[in-house]
Amino acid sequence: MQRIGVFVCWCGSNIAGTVDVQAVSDALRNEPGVVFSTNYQYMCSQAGQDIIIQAVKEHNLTGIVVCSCSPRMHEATFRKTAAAAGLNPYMVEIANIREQCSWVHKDMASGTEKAIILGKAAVAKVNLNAPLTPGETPVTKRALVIGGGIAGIQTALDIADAGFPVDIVEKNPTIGGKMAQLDKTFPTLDCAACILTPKMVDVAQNDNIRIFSYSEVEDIKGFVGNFDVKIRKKARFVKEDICTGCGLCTEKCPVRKVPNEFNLGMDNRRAIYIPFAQAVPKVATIDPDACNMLKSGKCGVCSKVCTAGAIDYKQQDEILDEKYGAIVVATGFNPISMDKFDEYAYNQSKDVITSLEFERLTNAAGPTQGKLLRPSDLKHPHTIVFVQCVGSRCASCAEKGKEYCSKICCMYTAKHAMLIRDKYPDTEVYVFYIDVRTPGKNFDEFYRRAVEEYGVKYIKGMVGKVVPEGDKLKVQASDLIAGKQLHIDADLVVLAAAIEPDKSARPLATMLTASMDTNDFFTEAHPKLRPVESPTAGVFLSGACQGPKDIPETVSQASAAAAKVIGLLVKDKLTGNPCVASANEMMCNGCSTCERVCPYGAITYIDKEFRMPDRTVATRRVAQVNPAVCQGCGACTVACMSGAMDLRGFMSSQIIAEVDAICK
Amino acid sequence: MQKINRDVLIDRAISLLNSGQVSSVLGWRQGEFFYDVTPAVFTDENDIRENFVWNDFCGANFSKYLVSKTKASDGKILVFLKPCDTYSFNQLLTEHRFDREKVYVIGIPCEGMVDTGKLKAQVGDGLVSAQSTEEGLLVTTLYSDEPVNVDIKSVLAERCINCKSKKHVAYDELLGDEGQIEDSDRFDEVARIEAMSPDERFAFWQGELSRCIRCNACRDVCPACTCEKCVFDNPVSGVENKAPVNSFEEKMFHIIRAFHVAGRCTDCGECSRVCPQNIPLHLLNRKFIKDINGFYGEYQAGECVGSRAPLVDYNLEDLEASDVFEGRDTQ
Amino acid sequence: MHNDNRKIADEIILRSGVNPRKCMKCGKCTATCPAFDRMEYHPHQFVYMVETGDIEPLLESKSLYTCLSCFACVDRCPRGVEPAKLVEGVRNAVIRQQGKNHMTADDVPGKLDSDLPQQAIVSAFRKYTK
Amino acid sequence: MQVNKYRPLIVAFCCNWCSYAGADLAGNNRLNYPADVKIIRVPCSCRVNPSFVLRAFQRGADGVIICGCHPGDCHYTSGNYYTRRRMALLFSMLDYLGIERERTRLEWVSAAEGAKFAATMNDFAEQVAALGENKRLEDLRCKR
Repeated sequence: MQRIGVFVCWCGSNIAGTVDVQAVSDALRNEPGVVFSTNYQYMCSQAGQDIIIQAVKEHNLTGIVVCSCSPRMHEATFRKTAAAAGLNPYMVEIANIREQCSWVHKDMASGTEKAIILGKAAVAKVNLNAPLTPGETPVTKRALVIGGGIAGIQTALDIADAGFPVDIVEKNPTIGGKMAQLDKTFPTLDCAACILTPKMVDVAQNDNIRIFSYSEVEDIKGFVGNFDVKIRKKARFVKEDICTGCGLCTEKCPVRKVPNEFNLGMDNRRAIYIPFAQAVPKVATIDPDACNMLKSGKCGVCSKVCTAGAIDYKQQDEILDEKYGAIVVATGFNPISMDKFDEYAYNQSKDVITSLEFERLTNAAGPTQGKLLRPSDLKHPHTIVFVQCVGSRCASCAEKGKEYCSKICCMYTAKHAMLIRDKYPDTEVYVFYIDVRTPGKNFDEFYRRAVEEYGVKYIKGMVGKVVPEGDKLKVQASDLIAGKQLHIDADLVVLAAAIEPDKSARPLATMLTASMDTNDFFTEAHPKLRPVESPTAGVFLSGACQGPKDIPETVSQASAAAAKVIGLLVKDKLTGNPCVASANEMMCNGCSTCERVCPYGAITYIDKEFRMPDRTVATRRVAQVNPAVCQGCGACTVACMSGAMDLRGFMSSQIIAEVDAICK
Repeated sequence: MQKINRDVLIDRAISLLNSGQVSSVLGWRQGEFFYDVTPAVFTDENDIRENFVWNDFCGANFSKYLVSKTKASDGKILVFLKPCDTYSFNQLLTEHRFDREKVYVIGIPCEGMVDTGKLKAQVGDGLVSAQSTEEGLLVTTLYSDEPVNVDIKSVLAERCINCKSKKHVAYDELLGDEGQIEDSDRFDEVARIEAMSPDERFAFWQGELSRCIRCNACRDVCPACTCEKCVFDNPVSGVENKAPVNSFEEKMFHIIRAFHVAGRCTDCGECSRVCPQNIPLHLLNRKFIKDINGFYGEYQAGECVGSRAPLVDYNLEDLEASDVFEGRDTQ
Repeated sequence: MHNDNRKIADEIILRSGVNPRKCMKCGKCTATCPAFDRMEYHPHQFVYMVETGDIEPLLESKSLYTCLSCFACVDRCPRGVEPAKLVEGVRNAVIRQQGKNHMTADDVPGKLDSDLPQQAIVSAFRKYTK
Repeated sequence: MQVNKYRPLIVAFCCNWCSYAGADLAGNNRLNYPADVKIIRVPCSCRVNPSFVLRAFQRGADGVIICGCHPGDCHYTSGNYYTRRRMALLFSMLDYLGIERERTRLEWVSAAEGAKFAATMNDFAEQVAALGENKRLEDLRCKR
């Protein structure tokens, strides 16, 4: 049996004005378990708290009920008071007789009656309270960043600058991501390489950062502060620490016709390659699908020319086991496939290209050395048609496009159009749009410049079809404002393809037990207030894996994620909220129902041996709640049919006791 | 009349048993009366030959027994499942309630089972035997000299008249012909009750549920009720009650039970079959199924293993609780 | 009169099963329309006019019959609006509006001709009883 | 005038993050609602087990209202979506059994909606009062 003390606060006249506090403390004195009851002018004052502390000592109280203002106001205060008196802080319950009683009821009689009932409910609850101790878990002071694009780079640099070690896992041979493929960046038109490559070098030179390039995350176990991650370092058949990146091998390799993925297949690379000149790490990689030596054992040229002796045809994939305290997802995006958009003839003509291909075409390091030449015949195009929203805002056919707006296309198309008109003023540039969406600092000004200063022809309407005819592309489109159907003979058509999350995101989310939306974008813990955290504790989101983003937004989010990671890693220990779910193993069915409603992935199952009442040993599948991950919402407690799952601090029996006290 | 012959079942059971592929067989055995066919475990060839029953009274759904039998057995268990039983089988697998590897399922076709209550209502008490023939059910009773020929359709169980599926959704082997998912009118009765006035509904349910004697047969037979410890037996659950005090307690029991199996109930109808008071309990479960189908899209529990039940799922655009009654009568 | 138009528009929407509100005015239907030059009102205008209830001009327009029902607009529409179905809906509305060539089951025997293919009767019946 | 008006007993389950804070705000702004409403704090509306609702009715409550964050605003991201399904089905079932549908309600009240909280409680209390005593669900043993 508990020994409960009841402390009724007057809150000056805030409570005492509408509630007869003496009557309340008198009535509650007769409740089961109550051994002491009093009232005082300001319970939260030092003098009030002293009354509580003294009563605890004098009456050997095991539980405290404070009838006062909202627990949202002073629950923490009274918990500290209890702790100061040597009680477990979770043996305190508050009856809210100010905000939810004296302030909303005018009549003394009904106010007092309700205050007594609320007090009784709190007493009934405390009778069933148990001391709770927050769990503590140590924090591994190292972060993992998955993805080495601008988002991952920025997050890693910020975390490393705060003094914590960071590992970047990048599936490609180099970091840099999509931004490395871009030519200029809006709205300032500085070149992507000029601002990105110094950051890549910073990453390479930072003592706190390790880069696992050409590597993938294979498995993730554990929880916030304590993740165990398996990383597969794929064999690149070149010893990373010996290769100097001189590039001689890539010139001598006899396999010349491997489509160059960095230039989106618009030119070729060798079987041994360095994706681009500023790659980090600047190390050659052998493509095992193309290399003659690896396929048939006949060649070995690269090994012969490599003076450093870095080539190792026998290299195997390597599995690394690493521990991390926090994980940042920065898996980025890709343009969607244009295969299903037959109307734009993407697969029929080399001169219908995506915007990302256009970036490579205008990039000085691209397949045309930056000259605007159309892919089919390397002639200068004179009429160029841009089509916006290709696959974006596409509600009718999920298999074709995406329902959301890809966000970045309006701005990069304006950029492309402007750059063409700047370099080649004799070129006619048409942009077909549904809406032009340019919120963002200096964004609309940028778009207007394309129209007003550079004479880009923006036409409200869509392209209906593109038909290759001779060396022209017959473009049929509508001009909705003029009410005309246009027929344009274009030399080049550029499609603003919708963007989608990288394919690696979905399996990664499964490993992380992080939630995703139907489009495979990672879900944030709160769409407004916790936008860079995943609902799974210790997992943070950076860049386009969470939703379409341009570079400035990506970098902001990357730094925000880093700040959150740093906030986690500076702690030596994580103190949990003790009001978490726990399963009574003897009653657990192991049915996985609770696991399905848990938004945090806090519930796992183990097969455990039990001694049964008939002295046999049975192996049963039972739920385990990780208290470091559980946030205490209680969804699982209702999903659980057998009632095995309960929530500490808000146990079913406690809530029922409150219900009974109120309905008595 | 069942299209598949008892001998086919027995031969298969014995050959699997003798070859050592299974160590026991879950089948039907005659109870006190010929019409009380009860589930039984067979491990012996002769026992099967003599006592294995397969006729129009084999209503029992064996899926639930697998939970305890697979734990108690080292070898594989052969189980005969009618189409509607396979749904319960899958639902239990979804909930990890037994080890699939320890079960060998033979799917058998079912032409519907007899409701003994209906039969007695037609021919009277004192049933002695019933012979299934092409023409119908030839029934003899203590009180009649001549056997009575009963049209089998007129004595089929309600769940069989409104059969939802003659297709097996799980099996290792099939005997006989595979059927189709049926177009059933199983929600008509629910709709009829919904169309009553609130007072009529209350009177209807009070009339039904006040007969409840809290024998727990519905719970004990239900393949969705396999909890290690039922909340109604658990003093800390807050809903424990062993015997009813007033009409609301029966309702509380039945509402909570229906809620616990909502989204998991395959509508096998065992609850109503075993109720000694003939309370149409399936109408509670079907109400939830009908609502779930109407509110959140068609969902058949047990149709496939691993599906996400409607109550552990959500849609951002789900209807609001206040809109549940939209388009229905006002009071 | 306005109310009448709205009623007709709602009927067209109901019968065609098309939700013109889904249209985001991109004009891809019009861009893709092979009969553009012969149409007074173009597919996107059809959708807009039905949406706003501006039905009268549509009922009188020749555009109704220049639509080839090639369904290119249906195929290309990114929002799944299906303009061609609306055009058919308006055609139907014209027929209903005239109210004269409505067919009932009783009319069928009189129109029966032994040389007439069964299918033609059935499809005529389908069309003119809508 | 209101002397003979039936005073119902109403149990309100409020989620800690939105609705309980909304109730506090109603208090801060001194917005009146009947003292018949008694609030029980739960971490999230999804903590409310349908059996709690039935228990309240069994013990003599005349009305039960559950308040949670607006869809999309749940502190735990998805809790109120589960609540919405559970309560929709429960309310529909109670109605099916002939129990007055006006005795139950699920309402979304944000921490900023003090006024909505008070208005909701006034409205609900009036609605339940109009029904009178909860006869259909009362438990003889616990009769007040």
